[in-house]
Amino acid sequence: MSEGFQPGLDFDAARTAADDGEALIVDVDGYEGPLHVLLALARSQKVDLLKLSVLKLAEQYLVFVQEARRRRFSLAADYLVMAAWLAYLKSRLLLPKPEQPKGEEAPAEEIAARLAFRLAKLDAMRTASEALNTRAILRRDVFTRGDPEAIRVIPSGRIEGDLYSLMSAYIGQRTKETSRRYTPPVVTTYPLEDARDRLRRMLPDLDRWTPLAGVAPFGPSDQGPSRASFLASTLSASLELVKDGAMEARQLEAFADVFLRATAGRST
Amino acid sequence: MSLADTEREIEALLFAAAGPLSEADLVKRLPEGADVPAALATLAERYRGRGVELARVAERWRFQTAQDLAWLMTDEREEPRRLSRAAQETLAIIAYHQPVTRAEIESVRGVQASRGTLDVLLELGLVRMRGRRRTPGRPVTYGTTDAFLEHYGLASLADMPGAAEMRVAGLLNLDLPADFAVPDPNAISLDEDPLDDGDAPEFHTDYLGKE
Amino acid sequence: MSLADTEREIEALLFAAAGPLSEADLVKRLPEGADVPAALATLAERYRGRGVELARVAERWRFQTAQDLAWLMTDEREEPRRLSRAAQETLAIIAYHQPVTRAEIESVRGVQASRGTLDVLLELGLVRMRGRRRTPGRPVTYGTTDAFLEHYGLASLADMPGAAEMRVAGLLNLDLPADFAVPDPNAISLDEDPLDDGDAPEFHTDYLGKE
Repeated sequence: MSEGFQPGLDFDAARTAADDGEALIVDVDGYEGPLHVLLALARSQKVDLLKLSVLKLAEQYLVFVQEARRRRFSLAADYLVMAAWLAYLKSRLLLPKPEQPKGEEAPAEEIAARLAFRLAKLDAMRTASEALNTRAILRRDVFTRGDPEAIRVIPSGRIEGDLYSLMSAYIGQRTKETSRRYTPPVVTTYPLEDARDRLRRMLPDLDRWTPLAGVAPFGPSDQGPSRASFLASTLSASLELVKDGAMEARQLEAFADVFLRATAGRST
Repeated sequence: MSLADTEREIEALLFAAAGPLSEADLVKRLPEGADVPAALATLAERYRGRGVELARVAERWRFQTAQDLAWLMTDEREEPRRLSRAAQETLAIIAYHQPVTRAEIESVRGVQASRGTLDVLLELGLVRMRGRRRTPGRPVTYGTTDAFLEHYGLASLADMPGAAEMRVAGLLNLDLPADFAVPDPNAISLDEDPLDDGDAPEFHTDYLGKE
Repeated sequence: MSLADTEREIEALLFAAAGPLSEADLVKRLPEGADVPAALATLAERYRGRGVELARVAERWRFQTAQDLAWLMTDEREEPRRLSRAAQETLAIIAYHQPVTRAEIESVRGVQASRGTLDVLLELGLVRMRGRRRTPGRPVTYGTTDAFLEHYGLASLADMPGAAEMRVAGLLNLDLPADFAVPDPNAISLDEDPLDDGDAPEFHTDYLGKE
């Protein structure tokens, strides 16, 4: 994924850094990458881009990169790749033509012509972009009717909501879904220690069989441990006391009530 | 400055203003020395009897459509089909997850899909009942229609933008889990029965819900 | 019905409209038999040189203030959201080459489309996804919207400035530099258009090179 890597190559970032005074300032004048630099160099030759001397251009570009590196300008990889590529093209252009063209390799002149074509195209797009901006732009140069209250005719057939808004709607929800958290309410329970202490205090009064439900405490119904928790903790605590011999428990049949009483003759 | 210039300027100002303007408002915004009352008078004369007229209301000036053309405005007013946010979101889920049941829509949205939202989409013809899921209860599955494709300018469901395009469009953040995937709406669903002809939704299971 | 009536009616309708109206919109609202094109022509003539003019944008009609009076409109002017240079260039490439894929945009600009160019244009509604290129990988293609035409006051895409000259010069052709590629440090991009003529690249010759 190039996402994490690409921003480092971004010249906007470099410019921001320059604005902050953090980086060496090299006037790149909005150049965004190798083609733009080439284009700027080509323009300075004041020639028809399609009849450009790519050789001359390559030399200038290599000088530009050299110079920029000398000033410790942290060059983006893009620039170096293009520099290497141009150096290769330059060498091909300078070398005498081999008698037989090697393999599928296109002639250097043709590659140079294509590069010139791309520059011409990029140049055309920049000019076009400027031409668009000199047009009568809505709400900058021309204005439509201003009174929203008085609008009474609404054009039909206009699509409300395009694909982009559909995608945004979808992603908005999926993102929500992945960040959704389930936080169950914390259940408060009746601590076993409390049940044990309470039972010990009650032992002197438990001289006859008492149902568990009568022994377990009642808490406030709207908060704190539930009735079931009181019952369960009290039962557990009582079984511990039975094991210690301080208490007796009995249940006459399955699912019947559990009865508790203090062991006769032992009172603590 | 000529009266004609002032007239043009007032014309533009009144047209683009968010509400009626007083003569003082106009004087303030026009170059010094503009004869506003005279220009307003010739402007009113110029527009007399046109489809749009210059009117003075409560000491302020504005353009308004001619009274006798009111029939044009009122009768044929057309509301655009504006989808509510809920409808837009539901539509998006159906588009990407189809065939999808109502319960599944709700599980993605995290809220109960109100019956009305789906109804609106069905009524607009953007969504249709596709079939029934082969699971207990045989819930109805929903999908999009040809009108949906037309509305969004898609040749087929295969043209729905996927995760890669969402990323380019800046919609996908990097903090999404690694297994995040956007389903392919074009995939064939194996656990779905087609809706038979006359397989009308059953009221108590399909409308009252309670899965 | 007289042409003058139709003219008045169109005048009122366009004035009261929330956005540009097409001729079809007008025909639908007007009584049968109205000669809409002729009335529009005389109406445009009537407003020529006035403070408010009749303009044709995105194949629709709207009234707008005269361009030379922009200086007056200080109160109405919205602080425009300035497009970055990269975004402007990208917009121009899309406008002149549509439908165009992201890889093609990048190939013209010579840099990877960074986040924040295409998505800003999409979000502003100036650019839309149009469909998919019928090539392997089926990359999504981009094009401009009606909002783009309205924003720049273009009657149609045919009115793009300089398009004819560029076409004659072959500059709008996307295939020509197809096999020219600056080596990409981020490896082979999968959504790059393949060579024409079904000429599939052979891995060892085209990617690994031969020496």
